[in-house]
Amino acid sequence: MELFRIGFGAIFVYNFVLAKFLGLCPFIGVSKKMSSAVGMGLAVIFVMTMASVVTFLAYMALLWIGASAFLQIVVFILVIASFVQFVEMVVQKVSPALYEALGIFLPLITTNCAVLGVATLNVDTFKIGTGPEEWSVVGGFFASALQGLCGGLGFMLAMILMSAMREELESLPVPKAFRGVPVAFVLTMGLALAFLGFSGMI
Amino acid sequence: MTVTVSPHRRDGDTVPLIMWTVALALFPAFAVGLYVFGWRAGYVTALSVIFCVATEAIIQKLRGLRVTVSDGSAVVTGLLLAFVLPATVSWYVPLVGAIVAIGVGKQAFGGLGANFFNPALLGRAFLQFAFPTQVSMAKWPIVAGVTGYGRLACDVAGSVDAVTRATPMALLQGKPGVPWSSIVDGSPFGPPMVWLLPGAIAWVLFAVLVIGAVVGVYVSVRTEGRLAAVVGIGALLLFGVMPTGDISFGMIPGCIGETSAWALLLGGLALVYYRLINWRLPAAYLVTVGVLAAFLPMKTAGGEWVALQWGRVMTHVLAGGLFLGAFFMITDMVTSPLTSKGQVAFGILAGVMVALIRIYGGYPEGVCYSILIANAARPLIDKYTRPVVFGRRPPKAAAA
Amino acid sequence: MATHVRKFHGGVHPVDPEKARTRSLAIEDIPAPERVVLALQQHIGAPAKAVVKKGDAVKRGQPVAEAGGFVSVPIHSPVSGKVVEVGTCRHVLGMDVPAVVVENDGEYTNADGVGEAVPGADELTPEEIKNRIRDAGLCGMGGAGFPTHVKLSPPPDKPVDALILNGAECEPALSADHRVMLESAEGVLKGVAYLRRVLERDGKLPATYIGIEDNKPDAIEAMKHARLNVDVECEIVPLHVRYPQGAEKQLIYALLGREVPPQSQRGLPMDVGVVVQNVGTAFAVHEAIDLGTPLIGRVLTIAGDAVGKPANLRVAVGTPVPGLLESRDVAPDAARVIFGGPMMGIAQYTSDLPVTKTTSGILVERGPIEQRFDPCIRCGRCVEVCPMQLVPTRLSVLAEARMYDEMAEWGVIDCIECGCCSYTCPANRPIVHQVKLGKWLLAQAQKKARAQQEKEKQGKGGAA
Amino acid sequence: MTQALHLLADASGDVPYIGAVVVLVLIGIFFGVLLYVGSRVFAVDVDPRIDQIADALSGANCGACGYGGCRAYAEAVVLKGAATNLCAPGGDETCAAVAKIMGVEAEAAEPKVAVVHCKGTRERAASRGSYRGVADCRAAVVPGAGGGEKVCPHGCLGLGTCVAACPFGALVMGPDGLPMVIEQLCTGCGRCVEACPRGIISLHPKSQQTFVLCSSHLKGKAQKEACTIGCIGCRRCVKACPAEAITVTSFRASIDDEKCTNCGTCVEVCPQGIIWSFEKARASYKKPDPKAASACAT
Repeated sequence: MELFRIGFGAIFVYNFVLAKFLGLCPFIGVSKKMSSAVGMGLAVIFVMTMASVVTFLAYMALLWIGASAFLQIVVFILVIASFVQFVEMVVQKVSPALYEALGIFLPLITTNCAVLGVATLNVDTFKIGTGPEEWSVVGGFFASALQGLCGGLGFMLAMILMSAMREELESLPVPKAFRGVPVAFVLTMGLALAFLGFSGMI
Repeated sequence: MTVTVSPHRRDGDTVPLIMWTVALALFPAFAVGLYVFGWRAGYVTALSVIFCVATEAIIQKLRGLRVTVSDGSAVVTGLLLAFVLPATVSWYVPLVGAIVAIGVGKQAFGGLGANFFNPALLGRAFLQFAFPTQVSMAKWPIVAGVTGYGRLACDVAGSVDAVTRATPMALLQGKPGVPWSSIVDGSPFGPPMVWLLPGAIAWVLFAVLVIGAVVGVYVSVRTEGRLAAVVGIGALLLFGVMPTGDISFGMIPGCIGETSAWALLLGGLALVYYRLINWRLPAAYLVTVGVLAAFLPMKTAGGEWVALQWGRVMTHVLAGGLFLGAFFMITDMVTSPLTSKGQVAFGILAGVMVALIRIYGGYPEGVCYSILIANAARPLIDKYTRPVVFGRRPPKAAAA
Repeated sequence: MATHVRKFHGGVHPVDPEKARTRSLAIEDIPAPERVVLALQQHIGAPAKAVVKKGDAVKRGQPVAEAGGFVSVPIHSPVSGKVVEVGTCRHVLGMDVPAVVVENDGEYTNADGVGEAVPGADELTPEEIKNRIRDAGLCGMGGAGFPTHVKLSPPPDKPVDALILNGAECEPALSADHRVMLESAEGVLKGVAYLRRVLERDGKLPATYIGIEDNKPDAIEAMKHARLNVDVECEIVPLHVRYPQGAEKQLIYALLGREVPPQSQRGLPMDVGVVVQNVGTAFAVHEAIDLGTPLIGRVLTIAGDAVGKPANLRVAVGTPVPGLLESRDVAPDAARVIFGGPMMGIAQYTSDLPVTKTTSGILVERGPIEQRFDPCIRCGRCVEVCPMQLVPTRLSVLAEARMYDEMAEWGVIDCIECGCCSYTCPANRPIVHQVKLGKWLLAQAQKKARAQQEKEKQGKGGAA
Repeated sequence: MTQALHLLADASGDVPYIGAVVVLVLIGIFFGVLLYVGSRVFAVDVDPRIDQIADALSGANCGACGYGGCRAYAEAVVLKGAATNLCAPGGDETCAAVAKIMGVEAEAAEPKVAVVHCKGTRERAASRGSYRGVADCRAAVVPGAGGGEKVCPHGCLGLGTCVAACPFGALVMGPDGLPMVIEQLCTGCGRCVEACPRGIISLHPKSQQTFVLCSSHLKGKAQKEACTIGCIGCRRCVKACPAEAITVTSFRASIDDEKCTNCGTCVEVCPQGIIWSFEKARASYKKPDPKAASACAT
């Protein structure tokens, strides 16, 4: 049940894009076409899950050696950045088409605040080693991975909804001043307002 | 000679005709609103309509476009926006709502036909965020001279002297049922109209209604018309199925246009007849909410799980804004899917959201958000329910 | 046997006060005018090639042009007289096509064999009947004008087991087919008998259906009555009144439940084993074989709200239309001349065109349609009525945004241009026109691509 | 190792940053190695010149080069050996830059401008009726749309498809119903040429000043009925031209830009007044505004 709450919450209630407004850059940038939105979504799911795992391990290591909280963000950034670099190289080699489609946004996942967001959120929520609502280390590990995975899924859900709308938007007589990114933000506003409906659930 | 390209005939229906018909179909609900909430309901509605029309006209003027407020679409948006506001709001609430609804929700996308979200609901959701105390569901003036609480006592300046009472939906939140005595005097649910008559006559009349509905549908299918079916089914629903009582007729606290399910159904039937809405969409929406309200278990304050209570189902379906949403909001042509299949999926999705939000969510009322979420998924639904071109279908097994 | 009549998807019921006026008007024979203008492109396919020169004498029924290929038919002179010009005339689609102008000497001297029954008509082989039909210049008389003999030549891998006679006449206002069925029912059935013989395969005649919309009970009755006198095994099926019941694909589906693949897959009725012919064509087959008369005249309806005296006329092919309209009491404020029916007909800048083999009607109307249109409100009515189950609103919105390439993705090629979408559109959107534009642009792009390819191929060949 | 780390962390005591430094250095080294190995294992070769050329191009993505956008053209130049002077909006500078990247001499390309070869205004060209359809020239000529209001089957339809097609705003619809080219803005990309269903727009070198402003192939009498200013193919200009630059094919004169010396003889002899010299027209016309369109210099 607890795991269901984490998953449902990360996808809908605390949706990284629509409730926390993290990761808006790739969200606006790559949601013009459904195909690239799905690609980006998959990439984010992968990176967020893996980043959750990797940062969890890094955090455990920090805890273990006793140099804890104040190193947290520095280490997380370092780990995530290196990891994304690595993913980018793999993608470029394995799927040049996906690499082309993602363009600048794959390296930008590095600075996607949603990824760092999920890492810090994991630490904050599961409070391993501190706080009253203590999770076991193993439980925390899986919960972190799940939160990363579902955070990515929520991101992808928002991307898919957005890209379906924006594909139609192409053919609509949007005023010149609103064309492109501005109207995408208006759409994001609508989506975020709609997702307010989920608040209070779980 | 003049050259036009085929077809050289049109059926004569126009966009203004459609919009004004919708506006007219909202009238029964508006009349109930006026009766229950007094003339301030009219004041808020008028403000909302004027602000919406003015916003549209100003934006079109600024953009150097043809001003098309006479097509009635801004009027409908204004009416709907007012209908989801309580009668007590200050004058600037409909103003802000109109600017968001028309300016952001509609004109930013390119005007009529281009918006993704129902403008009135987008405005409503924004107001919920901006003026929670004014539009929140927790406290409404009750006004029901009709039910013995005395007439509405709030003036134009917006000061509310009336006794305030919670709406049914607010009372229902987190509870398995509503303590009706705190809201209405009499019985909240009465039997359908025909059953108010003495036994034998009621049976006969009910039988007549059922037969009428069946005959109406049959005639409509045969003649490819709609009138017979709408009249038949409509009479059955209005007189033989819809409960009487304060809930159904709207003598309860709530927003201006949402209280009377009976009046809304009447307007909705008119829309079905004029083929402005597809009956499947409201049906899918209402049925989904009803079914989920019956079967979704909920945790009471006492910690026990309950499900399946008839009164709860009735309250969910009739007491909130569901009927307004089902017949006038979710069916908005621009923001609903194109095909029947898509509309059913759309209705079910929105229905599920209503139930989830009301039963498990943080808001007492879920109609607004449920429709906005369904609106957001609409392009996706359209994409996957696109009809298959005639002749391109996979070959069927040879008919016997 | 067709056990019941299916409803095809979509369709509309256009308002049609005109048909009530024209259906009861008996066909009038109109003598050929002093000059006939014989366009050499009256059918789909390669234009016919003129075989006469200026000054040549021609007889009635003599070919003035020969077929320009397999998918082509000859053109015959409906009068005897002298060729006064080999020039051009305006085609109904808007371009100029070559034409032969013949001056009528008023004698109507028949060419050899014209006016006499083909000897031994009962013994003719299918191949001989087909040649006869081709030499008589027959093409579909319903609208498009596809050469009849081509339709009757299915390739061996596409066996045809059904022949459908199209008497639906679903276009509003027109009654030409209706009158032909009423007045010449036996001739139509005799033509059907020949068509059946052409399609005989392994000793089996095709199952034959005559589909007639059930708002023409008198025509159904007349055909049933004629069947008592003519020995043709066929079923006369009343069809739902619903436009476009007469569209080939929809008609086949209504009668047989078979779905012809759409245009994008180059689907033809013969792909599902069906040949569809118009009743007028069947009558012309009868005339060509039993009377020896090639296709030199046809029945058409003159109607429209600006026509004081509507009529069904039998006129010579090549008759200039202005002459026909003279005696029809046309209102001076007429604003439009439409060749064909109100739903799919083609409006012209002038009425100065000759009647062709495919002219089923001429409408003269008053006020033009409002040109201004509103944005699409996504009401979905066009999706509901589209008999091809396309999404016309999408096509229209894409066209308005000048995103013509995307229109191909949404099946613009499959559109049959029946006009139901525009008819029902509350925003008055010119969907059919936008579709026509989309198709045309696509065709242009393909042509260009093909030329490019050929150029590259040549370039490579030259290098090698 | 871990023991050592623990000791370090403990030993640093009051100065915990030493441990932090060490930890970060170690993580850094680990990922540094990982990335180095990764870059070797997953190396992908991309010709750097593609990026250089794409940067050098105008970035208008106008397609004038015949490729699907600037990047596609850059790839074509590097990978398929496409010509280096195809970027019309970029002009000489860009072409030179591209050529330099590719290491070849810049091929000179004289800038071109679009010229509308029709002067059939509403007053001059006879009309057959009125058109009520989609406002696009191509829509007016699709089969079934009647083929344009004008009697002349080659005249400008005046519905502005070329104006909409121009990515540079160099075409405007004039008050006479004919499009005008604003020479200063025209880059010679040829989009309008492609868009015009009547084929009456063509590109000419900027220096060319003399044009036959009619595209009609109608014969003498028919032409005179259709338009008061149409070319009737009388061949007077052919005879008069000292440079033998004019030819008449199917009743329409055309000027060979390469041979033409812009001497203006043909302009004087044309009985229909359909050969125009832009230079002379410009000289006799006092421009109130330097941006005035050249084609409207009447």
